[in-house]
Amino acid sequence: MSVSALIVLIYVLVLASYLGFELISKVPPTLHTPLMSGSNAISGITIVGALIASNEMGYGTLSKWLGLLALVLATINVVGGYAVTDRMLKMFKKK
Amino acid sequence: MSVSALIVLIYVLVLASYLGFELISKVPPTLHTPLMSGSNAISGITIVGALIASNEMGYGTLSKWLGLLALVLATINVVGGYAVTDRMLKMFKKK
Amino acid sequence: MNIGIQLAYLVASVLFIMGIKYLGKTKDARKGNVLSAVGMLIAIAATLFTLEVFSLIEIGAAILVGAAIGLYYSQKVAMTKIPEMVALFNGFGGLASFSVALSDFFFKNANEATSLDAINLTSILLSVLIGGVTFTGSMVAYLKLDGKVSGQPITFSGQHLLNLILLLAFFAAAVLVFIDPSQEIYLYILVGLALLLGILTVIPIGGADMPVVISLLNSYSGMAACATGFILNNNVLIVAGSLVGASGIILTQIMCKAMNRSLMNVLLGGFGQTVATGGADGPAVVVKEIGVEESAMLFDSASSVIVVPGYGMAVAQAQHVVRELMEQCEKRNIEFRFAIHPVAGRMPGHMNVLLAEANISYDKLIEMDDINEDFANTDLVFVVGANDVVNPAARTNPESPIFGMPILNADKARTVIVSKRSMGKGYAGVENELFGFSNCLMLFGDAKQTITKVVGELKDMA
Amino acid sequence: MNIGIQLAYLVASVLFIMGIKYLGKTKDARKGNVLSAVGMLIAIAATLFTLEVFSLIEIGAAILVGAAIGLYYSQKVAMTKIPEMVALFNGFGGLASFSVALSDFFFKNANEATSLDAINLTSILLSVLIGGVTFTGSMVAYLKLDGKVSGQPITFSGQHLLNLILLLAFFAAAVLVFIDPSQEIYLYILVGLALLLGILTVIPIGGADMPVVISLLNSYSGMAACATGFILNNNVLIVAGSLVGASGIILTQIMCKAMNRSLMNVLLGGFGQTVATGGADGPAVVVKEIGVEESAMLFDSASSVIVVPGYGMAVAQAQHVVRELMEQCEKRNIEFRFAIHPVAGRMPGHMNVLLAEANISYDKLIEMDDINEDFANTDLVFVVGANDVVNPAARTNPESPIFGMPILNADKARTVIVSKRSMGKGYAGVENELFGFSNCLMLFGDAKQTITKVVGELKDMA
Amino acid sequence: MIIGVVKETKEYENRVALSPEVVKLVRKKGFDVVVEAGAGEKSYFSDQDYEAAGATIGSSKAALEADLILKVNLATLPEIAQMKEGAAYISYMYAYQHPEVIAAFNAKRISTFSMDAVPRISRAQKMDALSSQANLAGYKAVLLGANYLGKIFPLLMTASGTITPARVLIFGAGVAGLQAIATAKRLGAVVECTDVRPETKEQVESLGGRFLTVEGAEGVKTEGGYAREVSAEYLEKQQQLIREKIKEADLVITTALVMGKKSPILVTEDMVKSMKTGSVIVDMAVESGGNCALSEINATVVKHGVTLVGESNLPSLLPVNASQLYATNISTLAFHLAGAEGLALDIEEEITKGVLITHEGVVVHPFTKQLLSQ
Amino acid sequence: MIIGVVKETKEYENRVALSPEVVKLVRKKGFDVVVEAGAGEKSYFSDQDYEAAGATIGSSKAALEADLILKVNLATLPEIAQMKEGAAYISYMYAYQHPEVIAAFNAKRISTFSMDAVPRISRAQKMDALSSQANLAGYKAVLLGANYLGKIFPLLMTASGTITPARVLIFGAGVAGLQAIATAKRLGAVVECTDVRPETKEQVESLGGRFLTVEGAEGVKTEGGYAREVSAEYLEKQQQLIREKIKEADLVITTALVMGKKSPILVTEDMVKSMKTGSVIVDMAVESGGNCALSEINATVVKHGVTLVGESNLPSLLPVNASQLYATNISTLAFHLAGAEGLALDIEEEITKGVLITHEGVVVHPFTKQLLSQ
Ligand SMILES: NC(=O)c1ccc[n+]([C@@H]2O[C@H](COP(=O)([O-])OP(=O)(O)OC[C@H]3O[C@@H](n4cnc5c(N)ncnc54)[C@H](OP(=O)(O)O)[C@@H]3O)[C@@H](O)[C@H]2O)c1
Ligand SMILES: NC(=O)c1ccc[n+]([C@@H]2O[C@H](COP(=O)([O-])OP(=O)(O)OC[C@H]3O[C@@H](n4cnc5c(N)ncnc54)[C@H](OP(=O)(O)O)[C@@H]3O)[C@@H](O)[C@H]2O)c1
Ligand SMILES: NC(=O)c1ccc[n+]([C@@H]2O[C@H](COP(=O)([O-])OP(=O)(O)OC[C@H]3O[C@@H](n4cnc5c(N)ncnc54)[C@H](O)[C@@H]3O)[C@@H](O)[C@H]2O)c1
Ligand SMILES: NC(=O)c1ccc[n+]([C@@H]2O[C@H](COP(=O)([O-])OP(=O)(O)OC[C@H]3O[C@@H](n4cnc5c(N)ncnc54)[C@H](O)[C@@H]3O)[C@@H](O)[C@H]2O)c1
Repeated sequence: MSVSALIVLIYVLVLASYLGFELISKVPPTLHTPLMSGSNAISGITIVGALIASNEMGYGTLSKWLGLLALVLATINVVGGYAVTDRMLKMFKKK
Repeated sequence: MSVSALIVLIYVLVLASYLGFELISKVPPTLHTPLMSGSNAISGITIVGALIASNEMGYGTLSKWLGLLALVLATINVVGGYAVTDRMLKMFKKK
Repeated sequence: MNIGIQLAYLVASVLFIMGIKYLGKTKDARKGNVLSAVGMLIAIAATLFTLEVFSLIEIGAAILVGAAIGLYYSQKVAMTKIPEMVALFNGFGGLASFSVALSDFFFKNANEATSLDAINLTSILLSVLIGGVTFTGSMVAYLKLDGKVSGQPITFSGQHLLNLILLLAFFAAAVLVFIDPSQEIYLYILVGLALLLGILTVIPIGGADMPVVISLLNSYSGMAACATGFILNNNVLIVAGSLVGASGIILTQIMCKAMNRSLMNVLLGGFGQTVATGGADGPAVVVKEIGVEESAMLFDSASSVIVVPGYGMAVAQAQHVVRELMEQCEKRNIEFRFAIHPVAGRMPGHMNVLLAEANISYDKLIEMDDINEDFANTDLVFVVGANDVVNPAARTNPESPIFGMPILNADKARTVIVSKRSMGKGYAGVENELFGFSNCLMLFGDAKQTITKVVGELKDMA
Repeated sequence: MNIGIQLAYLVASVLFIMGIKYLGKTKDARKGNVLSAVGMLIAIAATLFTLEVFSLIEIGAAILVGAAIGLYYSQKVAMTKIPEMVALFNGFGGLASFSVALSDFFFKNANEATSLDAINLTSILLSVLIGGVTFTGSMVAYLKLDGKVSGQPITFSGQHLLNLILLLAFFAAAVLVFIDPSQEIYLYILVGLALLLGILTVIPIGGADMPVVISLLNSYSGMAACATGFILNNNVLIVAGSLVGASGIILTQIMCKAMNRSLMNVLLGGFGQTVATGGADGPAVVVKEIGVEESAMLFDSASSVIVVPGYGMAVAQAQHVVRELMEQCEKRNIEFRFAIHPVAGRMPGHMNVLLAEANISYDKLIEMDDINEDFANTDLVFVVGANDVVNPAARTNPESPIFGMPILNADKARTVIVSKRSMGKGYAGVENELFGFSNCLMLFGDAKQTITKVVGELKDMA
Repeated sequence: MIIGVVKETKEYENRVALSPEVVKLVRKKGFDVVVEAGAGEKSYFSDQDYEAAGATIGSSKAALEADLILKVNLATLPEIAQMKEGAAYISYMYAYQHPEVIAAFNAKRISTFSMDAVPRISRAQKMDALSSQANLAGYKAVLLGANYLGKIFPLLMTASGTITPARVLIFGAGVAGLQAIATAKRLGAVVECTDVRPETKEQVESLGGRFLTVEGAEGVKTEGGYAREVSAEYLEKQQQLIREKIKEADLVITTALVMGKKSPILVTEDMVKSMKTGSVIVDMAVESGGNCALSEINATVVKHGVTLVGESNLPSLLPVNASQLYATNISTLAFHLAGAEGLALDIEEEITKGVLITHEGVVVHPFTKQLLSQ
Repeated sequence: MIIGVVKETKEYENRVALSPEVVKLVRKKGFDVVVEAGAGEKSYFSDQDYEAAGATIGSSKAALEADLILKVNLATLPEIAQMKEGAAYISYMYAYQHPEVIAAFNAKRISTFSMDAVPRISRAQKMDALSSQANLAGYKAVLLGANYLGKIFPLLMTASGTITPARVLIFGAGVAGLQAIATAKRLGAVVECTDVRPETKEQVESLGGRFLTVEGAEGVKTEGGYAREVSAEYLEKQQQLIREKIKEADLVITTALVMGKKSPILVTEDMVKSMKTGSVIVDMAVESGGNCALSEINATVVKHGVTLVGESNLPSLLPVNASQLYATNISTLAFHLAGAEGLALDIEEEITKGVLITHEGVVVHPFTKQLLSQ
């Protein structure tokens, strides 16, 4: 990767991090758990990496198997994470 | 410019814009004018562009002159902008 | 890479940002979760689009298996077990990043064509370190929370030193990998060190502090995803990962603050023991505390509120701020009444005097006999510095000195919040079992001060 | 490009972000301005670093000239002329972006080596359009504000249609440029159209609405800088430009809201006429309005406050919320007293009855004769629904029916805020010139409602 | 100039024209003051207090021989007989009701000024004894009423049962009525009020009272802040409304005065009969005929089970405060009319014109002249 | 079972043992009720009201021949003479002070229960007449005091000058004292209070009063919520403090009762002398000897310029509410002791044990027995 391309990625990293800080500057305690769970689901974005990794050539190679393992785990994280967050948030609805 | 590079720049644009929105979501009216003036000074960042433009080769070319004009204007914007904002903000200090 | 896919990633990134934003607001939280899920779907779909078709079977199978497991557990788990679940999922996420990093390492190492440059290697090693720590750390947290392992902190002297040494060892090995990436043995050492570090950093922490740890590990898993993004030169991973990383850190900080701890204190593993709450003496009633913000939210979402004032309201001189609370609730069309117990306070009519002073109109004050049946249909009862007059022992415990005294049926309401300073007793000097009831939440602190804060929160919510 | 410079740009970008963030908070605003100035310095220094030495002379000269002009005017200008100054500077910023874009166009057109691709061209044209509109728009705004041109809106039928046609013409010409960039004539047409559009969109707007227009144009100049960033493939321009673009839009929206307008209404050029404020009948007193937030800030920054209650406080039943205001101020160690005029209200002792009801202790109530000398040393007087009792006509105007009545010297204080619903008169039915005094600000609205909001703001500030 | 203050001789009068505090002020302005021995006794001001303030204690004669005599109530003929020719005199006078006294004043060419004639303009507020005394009377009326009532005012929810709040109905939201509302409200009662002037609605509500609006009827004419005349139709509709409300009332306070006329009857015998046994009516207008048909002046009687309180001089029951305020009022007027050197009248000036009744042997006050000539 | 209610014969007594409202309730429980004609008159309850509620109106004799006689004050010997052998009887008794009456009850084997002996435990609060009446007395004491005072309570800043708030000093923060604080505070006075029990500080402050703390002295022993004995040293220091405070007071209300003993003298003659002329003392303990050395029972006297109010029966001045609450108290006790079929005593039960004075011809109440035997 060229340094210049890396710099741009770092821009993205910095901006996104700053944005993350700003967005969660004052959450009420009731939302701590759902927020944690919801952002945990987002961190399952690594599923995209897992997809790419598991698609790499070479049947039966370690890379491939690791990729598939990652894929299963990441999917659990994503699907489970969103579902459980939603269950939690349903409880907050007005009666 | 490659499309891929453009996309990354757009990422930067989107993230920075979103951040801008978030940061100024609730300013008190007293700060409207200084904020306007202060961010106006920031928009003088085009001075960087002016520097680059005025440095382009070819003495006496239209490009060069335009660049220098831009440089003068941008400098007024930057220097004047910061200075006037600071004057204004001094007034807000506690007596 | 295809421009369409890139744009899809951009859309997904924005959806994640909006998702996180909304998740921090009570009324939009659910929408936020849906938005970020849609973003995830878009990212996955776009990625699948770029893939060669031939491997779709395994991928499909892996996704199906993962989805089934995730869905099953998320639906089956009891609501009380959610922290455990989050810990588990989080660990999986970390392990996934960790695996992707390794996969890439092996792939690139095997493929002479794609070289492992310094940036690549750094990213991979960061991903391994953070992913590994997240994985084993989360697992330990899960086991502790679930009670499979004792929630007690496990400490030994030199713990911090050992962690430091392990971290240094990791960096040393990393240098070796840099020098010669084909010596895979160093990588295995790195892997082992990372996993070990995760375990060691979490075992000294007590069960009560686990939520904070999970939040921190959650932030780590975001960072791991971010590192993976650098490995794969993938923006959506970077955006989503750093978003989660940053918001997770802030969230951890907020949670620490709520527990009166500093983040430094947390990061250095200085988590304390479980804080015991309970009565001053005698058999402690186990109570649930509630904070000012949560109280405000309960008011906000109630449709009927009954306030039970008692002597503590008089002591705190909280009558004026209770009126403000009333105004806030009435602005929301919440039915708001006062249940006046005939002997509340220390003088006949004590509550009447105070509430009249606060200009609360007489028709809002309901006598005990007239309101006692309404409690069962009430969303929220707010007991302000009252104690004996809502003590169920008067109904049930013939030994109690207040047995036989008619009481307000506050305990019959859906939720009860009790504002008092401590677990201190009332005039009759007896324990109040109401405070330990499952529908009862304690809002500790001087009534005037805490209610002022609740009102402030309600105003902000409007 | 050098990595060091890139990192410098990154640092500058972060400083801009922090600068904007702090500019939105009363107590940090000045720090914010300094931070962003430092960022700017870093960005300029880093850029200069990359330049060939030979052109340093002209560049240095240009910078010196610009800096001198900027510094001179910023220091010389009267504080009341700041909006004009901002408009002027903003126009220069737009013109700079515009010039850079043209410069790049001519340079690349002349240099066969560097080609003008579609991305480049789009960016240039956007920069020309936005920069041009910003420039001429700002100039018109400047002239209107400065009174060099009538502040009256200049309107004619078909105005919007004309603007639309011009915009379409711009796009048409842009397509032609795309087809053959070497036909510079189209570019000149574009330039002309852009400059014209700027003039036409601002002339129909009244002088009173100029601040909103400037804020919008400020946002535009940010966008122009952003477009320039795309031309030069420069991140710091993109970050700073889009930051200003976005925050400017939001700011505009906030300002519109404060004026009870929609942004749409603004963008479509539907700015209305100047809103006339003044008395209901008779010779109108020209008054300055103040908002709830600003009022809260004045309380926050005062060190002594005197409240002058009057009949309006009784009508609004605002005594309880005035007590809350007192509590907020006392929390800040602000001296807080009440000046009781002997005939305030409609019954002897009317104010005493109300303030006692609100549980305000007797020693905070000061008689007129005892407090009248203290007004001159008081930062802030808050007149709550009083009118006749603070009317200076009683001292000065022998014709007035209240002439000879002793009054509270509220007008002698540094700042006076008056809470009343309208310019309505008091019991004696006479105009109150105090409201037009330069140290007097009107907080219109029902006293209870507005003060409740002021208290809310103060709580948020804490 | 010497100011004389005598002991009030009128029955039920506890006030005195100057308080020691105000004597101090008067002395500072250069006047001399002679106070009759024991003049302040009933207001709990001792002769020593006056002496300490700079007054001379003297006989009634000494005081009456002063240049300016200050009193609360109108002087009697024997008192006037002792006054100097051409002296000045201030007190409540209600001159149109007392032609013989006015004649005596004129005979001695005494310039008289009436406290009840102070115009209700802003700069005269400090001299407005009607307001200052009405204010105290409003407070006292509630306390008297509450004391005669067999119930307490506030709502109380106790172990022995709930006591419902007392209902107080007030007629007239003038100065006295408003203070009565405030006081009754403070004590915890539910307060209702009725008045012919629609602008009083807001004022009543500003004190936490409920205003009873007489719907669909013409209002009244007012003059200088006083209610003057009320249409028959209005009175009819008002009675209708009151007939409903009075049945529930525990305490009724009537304050409706129409200056220079007999007070309107607002509470008829029928209404009294319809009231609950044990309820109380305080008729503040009893001196000018009463707002209640059955009330008796200076007596508390029970009729049809209702206690009727007819105190003619309520401020006098709060003599300390009443004298303090009255002293401020009368001294402020005195300073307006006279300097230490003697009277300094500007006959055309609004306040002077308003209060001056007799001057140089003739009645100069237009309203008084008009009434006396009828 | 028939319940009898007679007209109270004691002087200054306006109350009646049952109100019509409560008669209804009693009837619902299956009791018959005979009420002496005119019994409720002074509380504004007419015989028709009682009849409407289900009572029979009868002679005094008819009422006294009932199975259970309810009264406010202790029966007289002639009344007891008319009662049935073995009947039951409830009222305030203060039995230890009246050995001859107790003897008469015993002679007729009447079971007697005393309202003043209800134990102060939570479940007996509905029967606690001492509290319910003391509460009303506290309110009334303030109103009486305010009425005798020549000043108003609240601070008023008016055009005619500023009236400073009245200062009220209250001795004893029991039920009556607390209600007095609340009432005086409501009316706008500055209220101070002193009590020997330190826990009352918080209670006084919860009502907006200022507590005067006696520093550096032992407190008192209390028993069952009543103050029992106070150390001499404490009383000394207390007097010191009070001597300072009482000089500024406009109204003093004393409520310090020590049950079964003569009330402590809290306000000495010297203190009265030091007070301002025109100030007022309401001595609520006057019946048991008084907290003020100079107060006289059932009389209002002026001594040393201070008005001393010695009403022995304050609740009786609010007969409507007082009877309402007392009726609830006594009927609740009656229901506790008896069913429609007759008495159903559980002698070991705490409340019954507490109130039962005589039973089957002997005094069974320990405290009373002890005092009578002295
Ligand atoms: N009404 C009467 O006439 C009368 C007369 C005498 C006795 N009593 C008795 O008094 C009792 C009245 O019951 P109740 O429920 O009103 O009062 P309570 O049982 O005495 O309880 C009052 C509670 O208020 C809390 N508190 C005190 N100060 C506070 C503050 N600043 N902020 C928040 N909470 C505060 C205390 O708990 P913390 O210390 O934990 O804050 C206490 O538990 C009954 O037992 C009744 O029999 C009544
Ligand atoms: N104290 C007495 O004994 C007595 C008796 C009779 C007459 N007066 C006379 O009354 C006057 C008293 O002076 P003052 O300054 O107290 O009152 P004022 O001069 O009558 O002015 C009251 C002001 O309050 C405003 N207001 C009314 N409702 C309001 C609300 N809900 N929120 C905010 N403002 C409200 C009104 O302006 P907007 O309509 O614009 O809101 C009005 O200008 C004097 O002229 C005095 O002579 C006094
Ligand atoms: N400008 C000043 O400085 C000043 C000073 C004092 C009083 N005032 C005003 O003067 C007015 C009169 O005050 P006052 O206390 O002397 O009043 P008042 O004693 O003359 O009358 C008392 C009230 O009774 C009302 N009333 C008359 N007939 C009635 C009827 N039939 N039914 C019901 N109500 C009836 C009157 O409207 C008045 O409000 C008030 O508005 C007061 O605010 C003004
Ligand atoms: N548990 C219950 O349900 C219940 C019911 C009613 C009353 N009480 C309590 O019983 C207590 C007594 O109430 P009470 O009204 O019958 O009191 P009381 O009439 O017996 O005495 C009045 C007050 O005077 C005080 N006092 C005595 N000697 C004094 C002295 N020398 N100086 C100053 N103060 C002195 C006492 O401490 C008491 O507070 C109170 O605490 C009350 O709250 C409890």
